[in-house]
Amino acid sequence: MALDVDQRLERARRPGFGIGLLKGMRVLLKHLFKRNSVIQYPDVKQDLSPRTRGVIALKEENCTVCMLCARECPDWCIYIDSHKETLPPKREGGRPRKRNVLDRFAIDYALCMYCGICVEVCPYDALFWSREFEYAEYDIRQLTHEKEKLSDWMATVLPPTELEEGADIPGQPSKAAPAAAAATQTATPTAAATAATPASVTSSATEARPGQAQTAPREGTAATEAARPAASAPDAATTPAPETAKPAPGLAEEVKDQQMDSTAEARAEPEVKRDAGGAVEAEGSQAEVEDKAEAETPSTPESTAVTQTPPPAAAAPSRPAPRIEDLEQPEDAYARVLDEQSKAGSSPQVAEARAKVARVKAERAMTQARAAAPQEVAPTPEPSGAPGAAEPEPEQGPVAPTPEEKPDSSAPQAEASSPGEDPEAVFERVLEEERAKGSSDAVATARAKAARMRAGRGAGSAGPQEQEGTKGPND
Amino acid sequence: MGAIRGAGSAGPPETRGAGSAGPQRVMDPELQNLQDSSAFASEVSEGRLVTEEMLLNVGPQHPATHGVFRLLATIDGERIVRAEPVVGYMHRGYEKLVEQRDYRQITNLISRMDWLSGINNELPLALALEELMEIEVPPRAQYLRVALAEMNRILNHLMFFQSFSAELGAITPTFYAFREREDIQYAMESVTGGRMHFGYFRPGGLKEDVPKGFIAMALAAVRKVIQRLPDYEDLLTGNEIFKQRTINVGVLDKEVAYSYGVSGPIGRGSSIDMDVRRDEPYLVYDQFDFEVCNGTHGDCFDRFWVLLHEVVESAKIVEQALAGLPPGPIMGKVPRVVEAPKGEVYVRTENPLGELGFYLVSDGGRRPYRIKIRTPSFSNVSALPHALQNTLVADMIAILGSFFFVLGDVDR
Amino acid sequence: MIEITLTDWQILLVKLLIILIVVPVGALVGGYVLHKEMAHMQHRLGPMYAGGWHGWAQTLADGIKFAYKEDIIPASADKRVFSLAPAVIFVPVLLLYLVIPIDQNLIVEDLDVGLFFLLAIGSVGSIGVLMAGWSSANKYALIGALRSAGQLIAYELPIVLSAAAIAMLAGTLSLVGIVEAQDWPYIVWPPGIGLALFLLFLAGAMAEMALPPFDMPVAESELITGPFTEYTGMRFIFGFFFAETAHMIAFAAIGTTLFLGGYKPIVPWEPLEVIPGVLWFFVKTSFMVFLLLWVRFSFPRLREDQLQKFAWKALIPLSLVLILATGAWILYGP
Amino acid sequence: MRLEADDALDRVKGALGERVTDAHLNHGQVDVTVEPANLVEVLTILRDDIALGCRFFTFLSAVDRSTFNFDDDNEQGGLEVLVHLYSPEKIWHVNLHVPLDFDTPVCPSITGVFKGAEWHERETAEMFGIHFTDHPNLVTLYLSEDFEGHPMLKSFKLPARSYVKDWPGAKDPDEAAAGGR
Repeated sequence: MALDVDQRLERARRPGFGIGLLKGMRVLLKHLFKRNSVIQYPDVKQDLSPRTRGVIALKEENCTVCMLCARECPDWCIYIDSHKETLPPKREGGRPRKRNVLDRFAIDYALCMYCGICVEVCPYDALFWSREFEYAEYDIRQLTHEKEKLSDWMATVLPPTELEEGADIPGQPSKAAPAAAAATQTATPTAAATAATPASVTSSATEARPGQAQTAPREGTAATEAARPAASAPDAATTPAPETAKPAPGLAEEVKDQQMDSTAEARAEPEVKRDAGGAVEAEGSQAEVEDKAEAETPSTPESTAVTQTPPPAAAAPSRPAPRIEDLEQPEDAYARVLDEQSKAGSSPQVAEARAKVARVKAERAMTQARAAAPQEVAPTPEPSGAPGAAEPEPEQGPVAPTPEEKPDSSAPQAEASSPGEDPEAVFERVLEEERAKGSSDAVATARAKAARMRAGRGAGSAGPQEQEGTKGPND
Repeated sequence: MGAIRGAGSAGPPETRGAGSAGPQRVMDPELQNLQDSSAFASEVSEGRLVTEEMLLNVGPQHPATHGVFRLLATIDGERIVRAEPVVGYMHRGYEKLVEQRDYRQITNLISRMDWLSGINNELPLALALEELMEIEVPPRAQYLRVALAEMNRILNHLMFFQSFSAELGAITPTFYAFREREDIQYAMESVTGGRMHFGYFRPGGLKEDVPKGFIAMALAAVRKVIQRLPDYEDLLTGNEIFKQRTINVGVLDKEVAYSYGVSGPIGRGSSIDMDVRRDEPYLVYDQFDFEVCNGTHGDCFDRFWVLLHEVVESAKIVEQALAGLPPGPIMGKVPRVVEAPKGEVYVRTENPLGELGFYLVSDGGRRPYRIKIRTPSFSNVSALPHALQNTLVADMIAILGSFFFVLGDVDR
Repeated sequence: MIEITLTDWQILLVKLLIILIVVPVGALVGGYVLHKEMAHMQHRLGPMYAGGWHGWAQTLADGIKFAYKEDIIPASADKRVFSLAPAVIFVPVLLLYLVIPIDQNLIVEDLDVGLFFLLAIGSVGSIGVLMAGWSSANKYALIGALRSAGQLIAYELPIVLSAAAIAMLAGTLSLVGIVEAQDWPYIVWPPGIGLALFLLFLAGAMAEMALPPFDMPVAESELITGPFTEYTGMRFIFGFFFAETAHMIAFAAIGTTLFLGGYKPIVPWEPLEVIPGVLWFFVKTSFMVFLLLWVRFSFPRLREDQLQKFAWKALIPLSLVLILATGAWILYGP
Repeated sequence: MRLEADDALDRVKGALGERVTDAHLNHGQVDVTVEPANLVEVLTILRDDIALGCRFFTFLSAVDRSTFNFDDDNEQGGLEVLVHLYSPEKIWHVNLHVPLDFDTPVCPSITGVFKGAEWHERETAEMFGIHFTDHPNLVTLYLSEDFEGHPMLKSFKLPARSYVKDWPGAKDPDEAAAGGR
């Protein structure tokens, strides 16, 4: 072969006699009459891929101030301020609960290197990539986007792309894969938190002793991350699984309280351990645990977003789903937000976009409230306003219960939340729901498919994962 | 004593000393002596033209250096007597920076080292960590890595088609090359989210799987490049003027190339038959059928010719890798926090511009203890004075262009 | 109808005014054509915004932009020479237009020695380039200027010799006379010699104008912009851009006049005679411009020594041979 | 004509004998330790011995092991120069570790053997403060001439990470409740 290459090279080096010049001219002439492929940029815009790293959008209600993004940022360009709020206990004699309130979340895009680590590490799906890129400023200080501006970008976030054929989809969407792998890698039996099925999670929780609080929350993080798209709505992610499974409100209450207590215990231990460089060893475990406690509050982000008033936390402590009558009519929400925005001086486009978002949120909240109303307690996990967020999937039961849960409470849960529904039925149901909500056909189908996929995975993987979980201690 | 003598007195506006106003005379001390001595007078009286050397400061801002690179050329008329490359205008201290960051952050930093081949930069880091941590990478990830790395190689080579031809004065191939690049970049953006800085490889696998439609898009883009290659041959390698400008210009001897560690297309142009992909196959390169092109003369033409044919070979590999893409996971079993165990390893890959090696010293932490980054451009550029000696100013541009270096890679 | 009687001086003044208007406008249009042709050959669109329709006002906008730019004279430059150089480059280009017959009667001055004037004036610009390069106190500018001077000497000869052959065929130095003397088919007649002379003239003209592939004096990737490295604002645009475009159009017109039959119709066919000669001249000149640009975008740049070799070893002997052949054709041909 | 790593190790031991110590395989590459005095000689042998054929000079650098986290607490790391060679024909690698005195690091220049080491040595010299004797032009390569310190030494702290800016991630939510830090 080498000879061949040499021969070709020798031929190429031979002198020509002007023929090459004419050939070159021919190429140019050919192109003169070709239709060219220039995109007239400001007028016509290229359809960028949904993965394009244009700008980072913040879904504020998902942020639990765990500081992971700020700590992992290689450029130190994320600034977070927060304070703690003490909420009154839900029940007489309960302990007061604490939650972190985000005061400031800013990204300095003049420093940002667009690596996407913050988006990757965020355990609660509060950060997303948007493909918008036209935010150049005349003043470098304007490039520091505060949380309001970052939240505005949420309207431009696209849903994640479908994966190429042959991609490993045993249920996990792409992002979950590393986390799941990471989880299985670790030695503790809790590692069986391959996260996707509540069954395995709870079984791992069974194994978790209080002494393991150091590691356990971490696994919990992995689990949450793995289950992200399934549970990306904040309340869905953090509502403990038993709730969905148990019809009796009283019992659910009890479980919650137990949880809360154990949460408080976990918090008592020093968890955040810094290494020399200042990186946090137990990554955000504390915040995670806190967040679970916080999840008890029935504040739905949607209603918060829509009414712009603090949620009536004390009013209905035992009702996770808002009542229909509390909710705003979608059209009202639209009109109100539009009005507010124009008063606030937003540009018409922004105002309209925000209003639309508000309307959609309100619609969804309505749908869910309706669905929840007859069942009194069991809430359908709400889809968030984010296009990228997943749709409800009650059959699967959102994950990430606190690992400190009592074994007895988890046992029935494991049964109850095992995949009961046939994937096809899930498909049909979700499709119906989506249509009812007024999603476009494509979106509805996609979501239904995703739901079917997850249901199928839940059915298929429960067994093996269980096995893995049991294998752990024997080793 | 004609015009050339006057050349010295026409002061360079960009002299090294900031405060030097007025014409500045840069003169070889030997010549100065000669001029003072009576020998000089006799030279002139004998009718022999005494010419004076002139210091030509090419760069740091010069169109031919595509980056901030300075070449101190001592010229005699148009002939280059000596040339000394001066680098460091873009030194960012990567080796120090990586010691302060954990492995995940490094991946994204390293991507920016050689901005034309981001994904190829990430590869040796991932490989070094996998070697130390003994991670097995699933085949799907390996195939995708190969495909993306080769697409990036095509991107890089297309860039040098354009820069080389632009330096020789042919502006048209520039735009054709950018047109071709666009398709590939779009395909890669749909996978990684970035157009140049990909940040896609992770120790143990990939960040995420490729989106639907990527294979078709990538294949179409790569095939388009191959379809259009004859245009480049007509415009450049087949063009008589191009041949005039490149054949037997800037010859780099094989032995010199060895001693300077010149690798990649430039080394192969000097008939160093060396390609890491073939010699020590990493990833799954041993499963693909491709040819390593070697030049025989070590001149500009051979270097460019090798570059041109590597595009064909890369396209072949991309086709094979995407056609044989196995299903499965894209991430091996990796602990949640990447901590390389204690140890040292040197891992090298075939970057588009040559051998990129990472000597990783780990003391078991989340951060590397030390990484020596052996970049191809650094070694290649250090051999420049050899190729530049006794050439003309116009050749200097051709040689600079044919050394295919990226300043970010030289300075790190 | 009002009778206007003008003295000869007044007529000359009007003609000069016309030239002063036509040449810059022509240069602007030429610049636009250059942008557009280059863009489309390179699979681009070129200017699309300025002025609205396909960016027709782009060169005008460029000109205005340059007019607003600061006029910088380097501290160590020879100021008088430095400021004079653009004029020395641009004025001869203007003068070229004086003797080019756009139609049989549309000519500023039909000099008896028109061709001689053309060739003499056409090479004055190089002195300006040399002045610019020398006075800039910049090494790149100096190298560019020296290259330019070398190129002038090497390429003036083939142009002069090929033009001399034409003059021999026409038997006159007057440009109108030359056009009148030409018969269809213009460039292929006398067989072989005509075409060879045309190509010779093209090569020489491109080298003299320093158009790629003979643009070593300005070679932007080597010498930044050669002699014009230090120029800014109006001086840059008059010395470099305007002069380049106007020079190119002028040489296209000269080529048309000498080889393509000037204002005569493409084929000697009765109905075509109705179309005014100006139009024919314009069509032919456009073709020449297109050709020059086409070549310009296709090729890499030669090296200075290769160019000299090409001129002295190939073009000049060839032109001498062609003169002999032309003489033979006149003596023994039909 | 691939040379297997084990064979390569044997050949290195055979050809270099006493000049090198601690020859072993590390991830498929030969690792040897060379005293500075023997460095030039060893490199010449490696390059010229046809059985070895390490003609390709890969890189020269240094490692400052003064803060290395050794298993054995008593072990104290110093400065070492690292040279990597490769044989393109026989396809094997050798890493040469040249331990130097930490306080007065001096190493013979290898530019006589591999001309290409010139830039590598200049870089190493300015980054680690190692003096290469007999180097033809030992001036700074990257840093400005008036730069103080040797950045790649572990004792050199990056200002950007040390005191210019606070780490935004350092703020704990609990602390934030008390009005920031």
